[in-house]
Amino acid sequence: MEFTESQIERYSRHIILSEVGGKGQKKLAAAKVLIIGAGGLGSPAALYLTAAGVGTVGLVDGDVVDLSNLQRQILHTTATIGKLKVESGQAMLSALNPDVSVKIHPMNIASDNILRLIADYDLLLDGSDNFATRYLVNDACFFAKKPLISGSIFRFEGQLTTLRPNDGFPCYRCLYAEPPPAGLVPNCQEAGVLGVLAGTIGVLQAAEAVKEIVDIGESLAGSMLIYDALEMSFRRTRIPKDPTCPLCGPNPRIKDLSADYAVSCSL
Amino acid sequence: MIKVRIPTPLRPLTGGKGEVETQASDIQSMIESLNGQFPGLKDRICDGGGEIRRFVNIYLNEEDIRFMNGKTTALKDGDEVSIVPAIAGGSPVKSHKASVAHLRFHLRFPEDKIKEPVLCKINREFPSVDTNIRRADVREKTGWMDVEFSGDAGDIEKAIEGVRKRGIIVDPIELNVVE
Amino acid sequence: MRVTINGKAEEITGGTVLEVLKAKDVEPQMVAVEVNSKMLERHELGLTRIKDGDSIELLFYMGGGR
Amino acid sequence: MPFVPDSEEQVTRYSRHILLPEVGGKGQKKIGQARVLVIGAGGLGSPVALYLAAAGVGTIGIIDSDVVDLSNLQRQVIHHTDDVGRPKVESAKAKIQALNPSVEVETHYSRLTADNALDIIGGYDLVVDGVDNFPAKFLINDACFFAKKPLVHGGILRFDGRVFTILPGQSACYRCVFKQPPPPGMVASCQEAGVIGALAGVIGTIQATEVLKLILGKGRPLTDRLLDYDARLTRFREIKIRKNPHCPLCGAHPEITQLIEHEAEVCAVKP
Repeated sequence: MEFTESQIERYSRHIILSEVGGKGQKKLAAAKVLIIGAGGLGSPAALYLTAAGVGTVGLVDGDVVDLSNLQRQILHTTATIGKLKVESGQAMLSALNPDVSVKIHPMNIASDNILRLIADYDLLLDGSDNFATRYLVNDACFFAKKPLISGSIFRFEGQLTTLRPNDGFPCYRCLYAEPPPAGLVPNCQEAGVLGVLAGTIGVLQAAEAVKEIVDIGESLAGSMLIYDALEMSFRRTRIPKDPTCPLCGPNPRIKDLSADYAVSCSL
Repeated sequence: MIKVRIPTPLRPLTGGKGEVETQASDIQSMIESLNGQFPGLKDRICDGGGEIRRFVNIYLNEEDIRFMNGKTTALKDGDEVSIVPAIAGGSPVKSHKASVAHLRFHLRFPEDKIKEPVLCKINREFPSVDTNIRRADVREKTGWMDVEFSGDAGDIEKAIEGVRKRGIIVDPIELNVVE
Repeated sequence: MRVTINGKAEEITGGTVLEVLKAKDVEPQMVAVEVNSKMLERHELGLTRIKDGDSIELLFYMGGGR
Repeated sequence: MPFVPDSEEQVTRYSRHILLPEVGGKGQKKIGQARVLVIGAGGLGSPVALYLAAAGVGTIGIIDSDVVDLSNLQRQVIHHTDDVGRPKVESAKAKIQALNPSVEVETHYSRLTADNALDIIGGYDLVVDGVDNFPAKFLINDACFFAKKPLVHGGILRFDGRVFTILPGQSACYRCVFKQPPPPGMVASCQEAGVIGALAGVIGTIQATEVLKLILGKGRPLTDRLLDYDARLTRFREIKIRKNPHCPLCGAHPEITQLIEHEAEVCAVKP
């Protein structure tokens, strides 16, 4: 594939970076990224990956745009309230960069559809809002051997990590072996969130995705970034691969997606 | 002194403080001493058997104590400890009607109350309070429900009193009082 | 001697800040220098000697925004 | 229109903020009454303007003298392909209003100069630096000092970004760290050097966070410390800085007593 003159112009600020160059930009153009949740985290991630010229951006979300989303979900506008989020997002992304093929999946993820869904993509971004989906996505990515960039937010705090269990790095279950029981850790719509916090974590997910695709610098795999917006501090912790991990350890208990994922927030 | 980073979900217990200091020789004694300063903290970090909950990680400096010596991991002056629970927030939310209070409670039904239509009676007694069962598991001998009560905060309090009077064990889940 | 430069431990031969900058091929005009959290004036660069264990921050101009 | 706490539409729109004890109805009202000036509607200005608009900042001023160029779209997510050739302030205004029609947008389709800086900045409560050249960064720093307006500074280059907040007279200013701009031509400005698009988003959203914290009076602002982000390593580092007694602007014996314009840089590549 060769770039047209206007594409070279569009991506010039990437191409002149020696770490990206024409070669890296081509890797971006060939990449297929699926974003789970076209909401607070998915909005900025999708915008920046589309701007960067990622070839295929997939959006999966079964919800419609609600007025209360617009405090942070910048992929949508007041005029798209009531429309499917994936359709609202697709319109905005195509206006931003018509080079990008935006694929939409207006559905809720479940254990019987996720493997089929992710098969067409090289990399996943998790911006979902509940543990059931987080564990399901983690397990599916492990079985399908797809890298996953996981971001989550709560009030003023965010967590970010890259999960590549098939390359010797930990998975989400190495980090947190089990989801918390319902009600013990805030979940779903329990609490408020600083809108722009979603922006920072979502854009960081996009930045990590670009790094994984182009192979720049150090992967975040094996580490977690913890952000406190009130303190304006970022901390890093190391995440070792857990030898007792029920999914990616040497003696796995989880061998398929038949487990009950709907433990929480199945509303 | 040990510096301990308190995550957002636990800050209501520390008076909003994100970082606290304590004196301790290992993680276990740190948890005890924190619990002395901030009662209730231990219950959030540890389960009934005193083990650290599976969805809470504790890091000494940058390392996960699970891969060191767990609860007996030694601490020394100047160490920094972070308590990091799993958080799930991200995308979609349904619209909140924010002019009323939404309070969530975990209701546990003793065996003899399982068959009683408690919520139905509460609804009749306190018509200004809406109840919404968010999660539930009711079996032959045990039963629990996570219920969201919406309405005026004072009315909710009365309704909860009514539930308790009927022999149901009630624990608040997350307090979200909305202006 | 062992010092910390921009958060990373490094082994350097020592000397003045100016000499350290030269050894690292950093143009002194292009950087603000902090030693142990104290910002140095430009004329102090050649007068300040680095000691073992010092923490040095080299702050480069960062102009972009567009 | 500022935030009306009893409007059901507004309460719903900002419910996720109002639910936060640190914000609440009171804080949301403060956000609705705030006037923020975003200087530069580019890589940093895009996320700043979008997130401040989403948060319901009452009035957003945008100053930029450029039109949208195709090469901007790799990172300036407030502009779309159809906007190429359109003044950036116009394009930005349209997106802000589509996202949140209750935000008042004031556009200044001009360059910030020593002549107009105090006038323009004087009309706002807070200023965000999203410009891409050193003379302008120094001008903004000085003007905010004279006008006593809090300033959230941001800078990006290749894979690195930096943010810090200045409370004029109280905390270290840009000149406490860098006394004057680098000699023209010596530093690759963003235009020549390239930049990872998402880096601009990370720094811009952090700037917007600082703005909201200042408006709310909550949390610890990035004063007297620089936050440095290295995207290659995903490392954030905090560098402590102090008010410099020898600062030519805010030090004990200031040399700069009025606004000056430094010589513009020579750029090798077109904007």
